Amino acid sequence: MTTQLSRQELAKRIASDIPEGSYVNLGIGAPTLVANDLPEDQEIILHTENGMLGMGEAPETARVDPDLVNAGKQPVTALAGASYFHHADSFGMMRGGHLDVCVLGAFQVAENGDLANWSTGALGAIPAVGGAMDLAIGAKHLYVMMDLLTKQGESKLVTTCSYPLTGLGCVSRVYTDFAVFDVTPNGFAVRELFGDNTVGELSELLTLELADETHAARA
Amino acid sequence: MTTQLSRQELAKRIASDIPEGSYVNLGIGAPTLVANDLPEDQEIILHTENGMLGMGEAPETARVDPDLVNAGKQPVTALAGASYFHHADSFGMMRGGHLDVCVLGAFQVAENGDLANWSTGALGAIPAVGGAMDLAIGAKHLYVMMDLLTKQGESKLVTTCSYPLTGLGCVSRVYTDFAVFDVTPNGFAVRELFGDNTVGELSELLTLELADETHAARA
Amino acid sequence: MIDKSVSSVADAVAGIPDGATVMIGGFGRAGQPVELIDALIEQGAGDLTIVSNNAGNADVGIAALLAKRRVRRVICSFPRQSDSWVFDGLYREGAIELELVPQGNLAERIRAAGAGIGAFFTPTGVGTQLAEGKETREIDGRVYALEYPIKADVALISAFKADRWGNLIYRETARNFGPIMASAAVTTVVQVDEIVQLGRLDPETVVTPGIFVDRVVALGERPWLKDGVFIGGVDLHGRPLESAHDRAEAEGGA
Amino acid sequence: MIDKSVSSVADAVAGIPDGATVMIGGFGRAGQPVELIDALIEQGAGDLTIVSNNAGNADVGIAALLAKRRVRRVICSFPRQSDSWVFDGLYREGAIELELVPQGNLAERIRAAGAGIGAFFTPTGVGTQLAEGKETREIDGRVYALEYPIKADVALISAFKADRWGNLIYRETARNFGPIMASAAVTTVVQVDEIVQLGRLDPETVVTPGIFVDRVVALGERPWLKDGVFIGGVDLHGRPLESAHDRAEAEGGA
Repeated sequence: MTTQLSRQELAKRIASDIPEGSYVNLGIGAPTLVANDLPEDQEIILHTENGMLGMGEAPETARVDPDLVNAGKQPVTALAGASYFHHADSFGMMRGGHLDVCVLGAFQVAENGDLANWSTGALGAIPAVGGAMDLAIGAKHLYVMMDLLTKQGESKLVTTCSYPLTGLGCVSRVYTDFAVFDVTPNGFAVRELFGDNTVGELSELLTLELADETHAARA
Repeated sequence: MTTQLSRQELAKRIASDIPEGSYVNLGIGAPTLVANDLPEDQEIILHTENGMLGMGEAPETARVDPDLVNAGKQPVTALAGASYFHHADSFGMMRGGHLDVCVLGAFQVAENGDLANWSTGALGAIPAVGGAMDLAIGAKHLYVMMDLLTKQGESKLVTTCSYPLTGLGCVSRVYTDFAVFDVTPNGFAVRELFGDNTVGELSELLTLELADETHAARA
Repeated sequence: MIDKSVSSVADAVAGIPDGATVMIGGFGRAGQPVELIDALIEQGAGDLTIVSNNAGNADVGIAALLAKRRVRRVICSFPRQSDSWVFDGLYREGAIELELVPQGNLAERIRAAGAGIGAFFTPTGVGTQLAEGKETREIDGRVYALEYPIKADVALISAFKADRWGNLIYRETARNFGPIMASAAVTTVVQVDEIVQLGRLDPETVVTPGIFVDRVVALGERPWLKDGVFIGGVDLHGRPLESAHDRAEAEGGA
Repeated sequence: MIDKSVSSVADAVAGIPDGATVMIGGFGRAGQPVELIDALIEQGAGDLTIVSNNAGNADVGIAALLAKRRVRRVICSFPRQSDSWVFDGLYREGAIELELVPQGNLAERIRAAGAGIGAFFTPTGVGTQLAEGKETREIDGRVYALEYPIKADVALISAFKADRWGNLIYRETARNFGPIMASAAVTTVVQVDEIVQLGRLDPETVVTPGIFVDRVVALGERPWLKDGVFIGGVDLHGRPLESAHDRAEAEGGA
């Protein structure tokens, strides 16, 4: 079991799962890579929680506009068809369940869909949450994009999160470098394996029971 | 005791109490007359709860705009400096206490400032409330404009309202054809008498204890 | 390509099932989606719950829908008007249920549904018949009543212009309930004068972002505008002031 | 005549007392009322509670206010940033209190204050440390936590243009917290590029009606615009890209 997708490959994989016409929020960090791989011949509308729908790519340096930034405070552009709104309206849009997909990074995802991605719980660290908890509950489908293992080789898919929670039972699907997992009422199900990985090997690696739904996903 | 102001005179009296720069909502019916007497050389901004600040007077017939109406669904115009907003924002503006003055009609006002103006409580009547309850609690100062007596000669200033309530303890002042009354922690106080009316006579007429604050108001 | 435009009012209201909760925008005539209501009548859905500020005037719009006995229940703030005889008759007959809600609570409950708020404490109505039985609480010295969101299966609204992504702008006080109802319904259907090219609506001035909109139908410029400029010459219902006689009557009635 | 314009930032922030709760708009640099914050520092008020999305960057704006130890307490969603060393130091030292609020709850609590809502049930944060001790309730199968409004004595915000009635329009994502903070403060102070003649702002496009605004100060056109048209040539902080060297650095850092 050796196959691991790169971040770029994984971003492309996620992009291919987002249907045309979707309203999508891409979290800060790796998830922003997904934007680059959205098919150019399809219209997918990006939301940024600081008050915009129809976000476009980064401008060239000489065209940076300090008034036009994304949630990561990086310069962006506006597509034809964009709209601006204030923070209460923007988070109402999320909380009200109007976004189709949100893609976030994570420290851990639990079998019941609990998400931990805002704090490592380290003593003395300055806490900061931003929109993480709102994003966690703010879309019809919450996709997590993350490495399957920590740098120390520990599984980030867990029975119960040990890190402070961001949201309860909110994750729909987890895209990792080894495989794609769905969160089901019975725990994690492998939806898709990359390369030569197998469900059995993954189950052993993660010490988690994994349902095999790779067949269903292909059907 | 014979002096009674006409509706027009009373409207003028109310208008003279509204300082320049005030944000004002004039309720449906007699209170709309106040608009005609606002001093032309002063700027007072009228709110209509169906979504506008900076409401102007009625247009001439050929310039009626079906998209531009007041809360009474009558045609109006927009002044330079006007703005439009949706119903949730408009009632948020009221509920949040941003209007300075609201002038409403009433069936009854009680000593504690309770207002009854939305329903006679008649059996079998079709109930309808509109914005009455929102207006009752939706301004820093709620002024009531009404005849002091019913057609049957009963006092509309009462110890306790017998009609269904619109709002609790919300009335600041009552402008009537006989006198102006303030609602105080100790009940009604006469703020201003019209013509040859006296506090004693009014108290007898209404069978209510009335404080005499006519001196204070003049000071 | 995203294209939310549909070519007819019939397509716009297709699929609304019996028993649906339908929000209908407008405050009096302003912003009332008259053509969509007519299409809903034609479409035939019944046993409806209608959420709207009023409960119909004369024999048109919501009143016509009520007259066909398609409506089981009305949630509104002001059903009783000088010409609300259709609602009045049904109500007296016991043939229609009414939930009467103060206008600002109605607006806030619709907004709460769109914004994912579970419930909220409002000062409006406290101590009155309309808050009887509701949970109350004193917060910071003031008493509030707890109110719950009003969601809908479908919203029928009228806006001024749209683009194919469903972004909307409104006109004057016809904006009223449109933006909040658009956010509170599973399916939002909009009638507009014109569907303009994508990018023609200034992103600063879009009032309802397209995310809240599902279907848009263009009906042509409203009669009191010409090439986007107000020309007037109509009464409050948008009917032309055709003759001097009409004008005199309208003046008498104003 | 109503005229909310004041002629200097000093006049704009005059009278803010020690102990005041001050909302400060902006999300990062976008919409941050930098000049008003500088004037507040100059003005001298202390023991402040600051409500803002962030808690300052580098040594400017909110960070400079914190560095002068004028702030007792911060209510925000995201204090920790790569360059938030001023806040970080004070926090570690125990010299500043922090109330950490999820960004959407922060926005909704500010909006609730402006709209007269006593409290509301939100799903955000439920089951997390940030909702510990809060009242929760299951409504319609979902669990919500009860959140209260955040009011302020003063709001300092940055908008694009105003008129003398205080009507405001914003620019792009610099709108962010401006409209809701304007509604939640007793006194709202606004810096804009330009105060235009009354009637020049289209009533359809006014975002913050003047009723929410008390003082407006005009500071001239922002450097990345010329005669109202975007020209660029600045970095994210609005500083000119003066040399090819700067440009290369900015590119490297983007």
